[in-house]
Amino acid sequence: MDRRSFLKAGAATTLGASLSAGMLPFLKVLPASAATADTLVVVTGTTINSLDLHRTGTNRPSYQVSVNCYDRLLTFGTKTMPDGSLSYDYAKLEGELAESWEIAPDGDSVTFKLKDATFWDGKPVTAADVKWSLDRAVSVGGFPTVQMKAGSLEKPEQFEVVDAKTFRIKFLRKSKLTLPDLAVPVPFIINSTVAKANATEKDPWAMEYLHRTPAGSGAYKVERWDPGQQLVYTRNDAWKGGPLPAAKRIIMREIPSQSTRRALIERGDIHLSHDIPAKDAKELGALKTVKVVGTPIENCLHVLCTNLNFEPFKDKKVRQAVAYAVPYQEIFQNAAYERGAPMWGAKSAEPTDIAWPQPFPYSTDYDKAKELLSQTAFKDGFEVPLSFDLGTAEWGEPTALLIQEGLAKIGIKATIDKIPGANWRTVALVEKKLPLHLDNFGGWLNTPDYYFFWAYVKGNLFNSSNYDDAEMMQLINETLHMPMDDATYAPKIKRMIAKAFDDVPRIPLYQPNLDVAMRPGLDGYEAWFHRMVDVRPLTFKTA
Amino acid sequence: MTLPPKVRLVGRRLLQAAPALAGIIIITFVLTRALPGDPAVYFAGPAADEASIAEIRKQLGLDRSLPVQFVSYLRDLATGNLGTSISTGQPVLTEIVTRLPASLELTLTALLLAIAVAVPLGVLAATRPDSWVDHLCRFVVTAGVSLPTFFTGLALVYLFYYLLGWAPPPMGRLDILFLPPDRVTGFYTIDSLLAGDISAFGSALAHLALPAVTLALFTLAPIARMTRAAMLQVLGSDFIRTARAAGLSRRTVLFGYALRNAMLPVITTLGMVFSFALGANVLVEKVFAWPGIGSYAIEALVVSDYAAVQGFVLAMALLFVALNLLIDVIYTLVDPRLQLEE
Amino acid sequence: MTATADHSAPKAASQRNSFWRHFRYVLASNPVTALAFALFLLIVLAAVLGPALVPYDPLATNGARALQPPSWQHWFGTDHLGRDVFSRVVVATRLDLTISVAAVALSFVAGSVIGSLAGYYGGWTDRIVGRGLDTIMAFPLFVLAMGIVAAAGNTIENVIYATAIINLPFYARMARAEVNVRRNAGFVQAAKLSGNSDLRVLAMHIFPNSLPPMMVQISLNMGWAILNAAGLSFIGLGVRPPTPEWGIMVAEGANFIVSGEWWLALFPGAALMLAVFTFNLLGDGLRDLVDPQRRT
Amino acid sequence: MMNAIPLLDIRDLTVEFATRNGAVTAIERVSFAIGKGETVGVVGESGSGKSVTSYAVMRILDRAGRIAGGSIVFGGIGIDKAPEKVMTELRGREMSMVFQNPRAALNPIRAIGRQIEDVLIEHALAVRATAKKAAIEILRTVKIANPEERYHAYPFELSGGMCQRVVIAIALACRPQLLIADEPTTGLDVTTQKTVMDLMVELTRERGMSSLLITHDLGLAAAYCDRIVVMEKGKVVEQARTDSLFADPTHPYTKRLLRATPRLDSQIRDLLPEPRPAPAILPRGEPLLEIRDMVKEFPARNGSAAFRAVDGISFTVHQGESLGLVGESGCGKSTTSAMVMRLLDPTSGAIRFDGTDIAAIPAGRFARSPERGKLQMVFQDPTDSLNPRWSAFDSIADPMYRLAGMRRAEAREKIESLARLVGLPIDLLDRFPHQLSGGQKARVGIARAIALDPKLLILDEPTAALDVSVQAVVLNLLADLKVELGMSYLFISHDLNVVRLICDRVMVMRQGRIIEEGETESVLRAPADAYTRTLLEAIPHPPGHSTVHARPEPVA
Repeated sequence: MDRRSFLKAGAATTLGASLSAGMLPFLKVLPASAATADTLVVVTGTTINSLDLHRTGTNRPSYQVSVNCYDRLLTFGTKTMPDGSLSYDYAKLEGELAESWEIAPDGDSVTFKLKDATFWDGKPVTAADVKWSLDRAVSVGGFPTVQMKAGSLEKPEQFEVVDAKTFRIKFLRKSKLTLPDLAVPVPFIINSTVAKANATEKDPWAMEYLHRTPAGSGAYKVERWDPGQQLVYTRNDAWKGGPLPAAKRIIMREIPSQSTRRALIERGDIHLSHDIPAKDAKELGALKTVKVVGTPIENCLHVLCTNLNFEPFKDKKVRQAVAYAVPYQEIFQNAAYERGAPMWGAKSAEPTDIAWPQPFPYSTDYDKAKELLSQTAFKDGFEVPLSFDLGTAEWGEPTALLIQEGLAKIGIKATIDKIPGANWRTVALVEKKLPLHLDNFGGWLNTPDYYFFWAYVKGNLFNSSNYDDAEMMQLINETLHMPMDDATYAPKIKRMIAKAFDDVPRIPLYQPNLDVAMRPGLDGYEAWFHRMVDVRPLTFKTA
Repeated sequence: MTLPPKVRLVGRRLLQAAPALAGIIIITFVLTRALPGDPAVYFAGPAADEASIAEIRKQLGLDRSLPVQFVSYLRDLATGNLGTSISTGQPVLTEIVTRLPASLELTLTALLLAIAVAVPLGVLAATRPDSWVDHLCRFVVTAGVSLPTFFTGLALVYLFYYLLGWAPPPMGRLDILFLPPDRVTGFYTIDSLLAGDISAFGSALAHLALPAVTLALFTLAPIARMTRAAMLQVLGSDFIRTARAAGLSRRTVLFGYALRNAMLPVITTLGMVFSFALGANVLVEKVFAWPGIGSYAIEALVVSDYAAVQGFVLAMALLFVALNLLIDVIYTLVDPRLQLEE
Repeated sequence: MTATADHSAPKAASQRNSFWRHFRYVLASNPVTALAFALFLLIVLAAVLGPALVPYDPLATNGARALQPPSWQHWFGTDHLGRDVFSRVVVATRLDLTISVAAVALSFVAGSVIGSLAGYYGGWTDRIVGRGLDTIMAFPLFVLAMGIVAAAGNTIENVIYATAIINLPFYARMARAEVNVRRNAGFVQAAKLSGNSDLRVLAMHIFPNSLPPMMVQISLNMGWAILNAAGLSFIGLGVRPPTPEWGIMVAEGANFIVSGEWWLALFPGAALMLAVFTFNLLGDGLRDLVDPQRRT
Repeated sequence: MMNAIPLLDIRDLTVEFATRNGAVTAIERVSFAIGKGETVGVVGESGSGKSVTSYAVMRILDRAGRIAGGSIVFGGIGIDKAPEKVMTELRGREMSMVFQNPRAALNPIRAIGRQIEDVLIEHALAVRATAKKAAIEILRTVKIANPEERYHAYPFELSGGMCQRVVIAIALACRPQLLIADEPTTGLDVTTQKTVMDLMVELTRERGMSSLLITHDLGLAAAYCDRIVVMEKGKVVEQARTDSLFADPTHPYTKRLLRATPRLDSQIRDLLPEPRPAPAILPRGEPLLEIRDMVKEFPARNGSAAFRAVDGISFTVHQGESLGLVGESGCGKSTTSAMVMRLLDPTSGAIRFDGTDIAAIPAGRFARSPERGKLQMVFQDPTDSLNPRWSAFDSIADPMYRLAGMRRAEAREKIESLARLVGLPIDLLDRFPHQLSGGQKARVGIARAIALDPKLLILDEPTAALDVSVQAVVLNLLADLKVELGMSYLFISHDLNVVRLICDRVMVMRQGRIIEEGETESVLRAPADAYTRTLLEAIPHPPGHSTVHARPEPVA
């Protein structure tokens, strides 16, 4: 065996087998780490900027800390998808810190019995901790408070400590969203003793302390955090929230370069690469050495948004014309690499069921588009900037280019405008001043009304179309808290969807996948609505 | 040869740097305020409403007029408070202190590498002007500087990591399973040696290799060019003729006399090259996931992270001032004439 | 002091003639420079005629032919939208050249004026200009360019301005140095005696004589300007898609390297390198051309 | 008369340089020899190949140069083809060299003592431990005061003369048999020149060394050499013992050279190969330029004290007069000329020119003043004073366009007549400076200066950069022009011999002050000031008087 093949063989076999000539000493540690699957390495392309979800400025990738290091009262169950992969189950609520829960007979409150769980410092988890944590979530303002509000959890007065292990939430209104909203990453339970000890007058919620130092009861503790580089989790052996995780240590590594991430998983140097581009998912899926799990993201759509504040799009016919001029198939092929679900070409203009998302009754038909356009004041076409978020350029750019080409065929001249991620929120969502843009909103709580609430109600953040319709508004208000088994629910939802079909302020392109690549020996991966890696169930079996 | 003139010289350089520093502070402030995107919106997070954004804007002091913001910025600066970075949630000062050594280790290694290759190349070319050796040297170094660093980096990663498997994965400064050595200098190669951890040293070195080569390729050309030009000029000067006429050996003439004199302009160039290298660093760090200050700056800029961008630029400016000072000092040590100038 | 210099008897040819002879000599004696001039012609040709010559519309997508490796139909293959990479690479020449020419021209003009004035008048003018340039130079230049484009807005014009600003100190310093050494030259004093005002002396006598070394700088900077624009595109600033531009093509192609579609990044990268390479070599060649010591 | 075996024997030495136009012969079949203890001078104008000869002997020609033929035998060893290793041992050890421009000839960043040590150690005459002592000893031999301290000095800390002593020290450190001195005094002030030459001669004599002195200055060669070899255009045209050469030059070139070299008693016309009547003498008219108490002080900067370059001088130039201003470098003569020229503002004092106080007009605005055209200047270095990108025509025309408001067509005629006046062929007008010879460039400079019929011309060492034969012609031209155009001259020079040829009156300047002033003849004949006397004595003169060409042929 010559040196080269020796190195190659070494590289092929095991974890972290990154052997260069200069790295030979590394061989010494290799066998130990290879024999057990104690340590798992996960890479992402994004940066964690805080260990406290409640803090202002905490970004999305940081939510994983809430998932992995903290417990909530409730969590969602697991279901097996048709392809055999695992996903969370919106329909099945389970206790995480709650042993059991019970809705009061009058339906005005819910009472939780807490498990005999302890925080990392050994102190038992009490109802007081729960109250302090939920109080915090509804009081700190910003995103956590808004998200709590979506579940009708708005005031500290709603939360009541019954005894050390019993906790009650009083409902403001009856809403089907309240209990699921307790299972999202926001209402996580904090060790209030530790937090209070580190709170100050200016900082009553211990934001500065928890920002860097989590204090929870979750399955993993943070061993070290090198911002911008890595987050290292170590297992909490006393975890009560669920079955004890297999891996003792998990390293979350941040690798900005997408091709590096691909190379790493392809060469087997890491265990899991999270949220990989569609193209990689398609290609890696064909390899034997990599397992790719793709799950359509529930309640999420990649859409082309027209902005009704701008002249050409005030006219519904123009919007419909645009919807007919989108080359859906090409986009699905060249931007989504056929990962996800098509959202075009429905046969009927009326929805047949209340499934959401579901295909819209449009397909690529330039003649029809031209005809529609010719019925408007803009029959000679017009010019419009087509914007997308640079942060989503992966699919956004090819999509925008293809749309640009399609629109050109009916005389609409679109100029492409890439907007840096920092800017995007401001101009697209807050100021809502982009005439035509791509959007990828997905609702955490998996009901159509929830999606419509955010995306079709005037003034709400994700309604970047400035869509404003009285009937739609009323339908959303009526259905938002209504139980799904209510008899009037389905017809109202159908009406909502039909209106969305007809008015098309948002033109769906496809439902995206959340694609994850992993070593074939890795099991237990579960897809979540929050699109974070839940590292707790991951196990890796060495050959 | 007394110390005071040199001390004065150093003092004067410091004074000269002061207006530039003031300029930097102002430009940085203006530039960062002009960045698009509203940090308040960013801070407010997804799903925040108008009221909470306004509240956060007030909290950040962004509702006040620019001059007022500038004054409070200056006050913060004076107390060493550079603010908190949005993107990593850390105090900017901490970020810079932890990341700067990474960038410096990479840049300095690359520079040393470049010097080690470029100076001999330059000397070689200068001793045989217009020969094929000269043309070859020129061709090679020009090719090096013509390659966009991001492209070179990607190509090297593809070749040495992905295809050949010789290099470690391009993910930072150490292999995943190693813990960083105790911080003394912040340079992993040095710290690991100080800690006596040979395997960590090997890993640090291996991780350093590709990015350093990428950067070195880019900085080869200016150094080699300057060496060649300076050598040519010195070799043509009178005192070299004197040295030859006095029967000094070729070795002594070339290295003892010519090279030492030729190093003076090269040293000056090094300051410039260092600046270039730090700029190129930004892209190299991005490619190699190197946890340095350059990649930090890109991220900060993209998310309009005022405090981080400001802190980064200020740190850079201070670094350059310090570096130029260092170069001046070296220059003064090497060139006795400097004391009398001006 | 070589004996050849002593022998340079005046020749009766006009300067123009002697220039071309010298030019031919430089090309003949240095094959690398000859290559550079040839490449330069090629690049200019591509920039001028490229869009008319390419086999495909560089913007036309073709989903059915996406990511095809190089073949006879598509010399450089096709990209993820089925666009012809060869056509895009050739057409991009014009934009890249425009950006760098405009940026370099701007910084040359502004830098020369500022630097010449500082070099000629010295004193406070010089000090203020010097400190101003120091300020610019104290930034890592690429980062400054990033900042300017990010702050001023993501347009090609701003890329040009940013590149011009970061190049400015080089010209200003060079012009300053070149003017400064000639400030007290005999012919400058003679020009003053001939009744030329200071500004006129500067513009007509000193500055033209400072041009040759600055021409070299221009050429070297052209390469750098291209790299700079490409670097900005690489991190997503500047050029808008679908406009073909080398940097952005490399950036896009970079993600395809590992998946085996190497042609996406390689060809624009090679074109980029070739252009920068050409300008750098050209700079060296120009240096040979204008260096009076080599002109005997 | 020559020793049986010469120390250095050069036979038919031919050196070629590779250029783009093929090989150019720099020297051709040069033969001469140097006996033991003999001092031989090689004299010639620029381009004569004298330096190339010496480099060939040392084998330190540029890469482009090569010995194409002939032989060089040194101490019985043929060195024209000796390997570099042998040469390295010979150089410094057996034969060494002293160069012009001593400051540049020393490594600027190495202490001078160390530079001497390097040579000693290289030639195994000392080891590290003993080298310092030996170096200091050598510094003492070349009469450097405080050698222990100077050992640590850098070249920039020493004066030009001191540097040349160090160069000599390096050359003589290993007690070689042959010393080649290549224009060793060019660039040094006359007084320094003399001490350096005296030192060199003393040391070589003392040690019984042979030496080869390469110079353009016949006077210098005459003063120090036993024999003189005259070279022209790469060939030896004549060689003879010094006294016989001056007494009886045989080659026409030698004769011309001898004539053109100013002597103590030569008149301006004597310098020309053909006799011409002496120029007319203009009557001294009204005062044209009056300088009163002119001071120029350069302000203190960064620690160095304020410096008075010109310290309250007063003088007058009358119409039709030539006034000489003589002094060594740094005496303030250039600053004076710049102020008179109104290129520089004086700190205080008055400058009255043609009845107006021109000191009142700031230098910056004087360019547009009507007085500008009346006050012109011919510069020291004809190459430096011509814009390299402008043709001769444009250079001469510039003042006409700017000050007289002429158009190109009008100027043409005037320029052609100017060209005729200064003896510049009309067809050269379209050439650029690098296509002109030194003399031609000087003529362009003069034509430009007189283009507007100035009243006062400042001549700032107008011939310092020219060969003697060209200098002779230019000096005569200037003398003629003065009469023809009725100009006054302020002639600035370090060379009293030249000043004497042109000027009616002379001033001697030292450290910013005028220390002596008077009629030229009387000042030169009976200097009142000691410094003037030193200056005069330091100038080497060729033997004999000006009438060489008229003397009957003496017997050899």
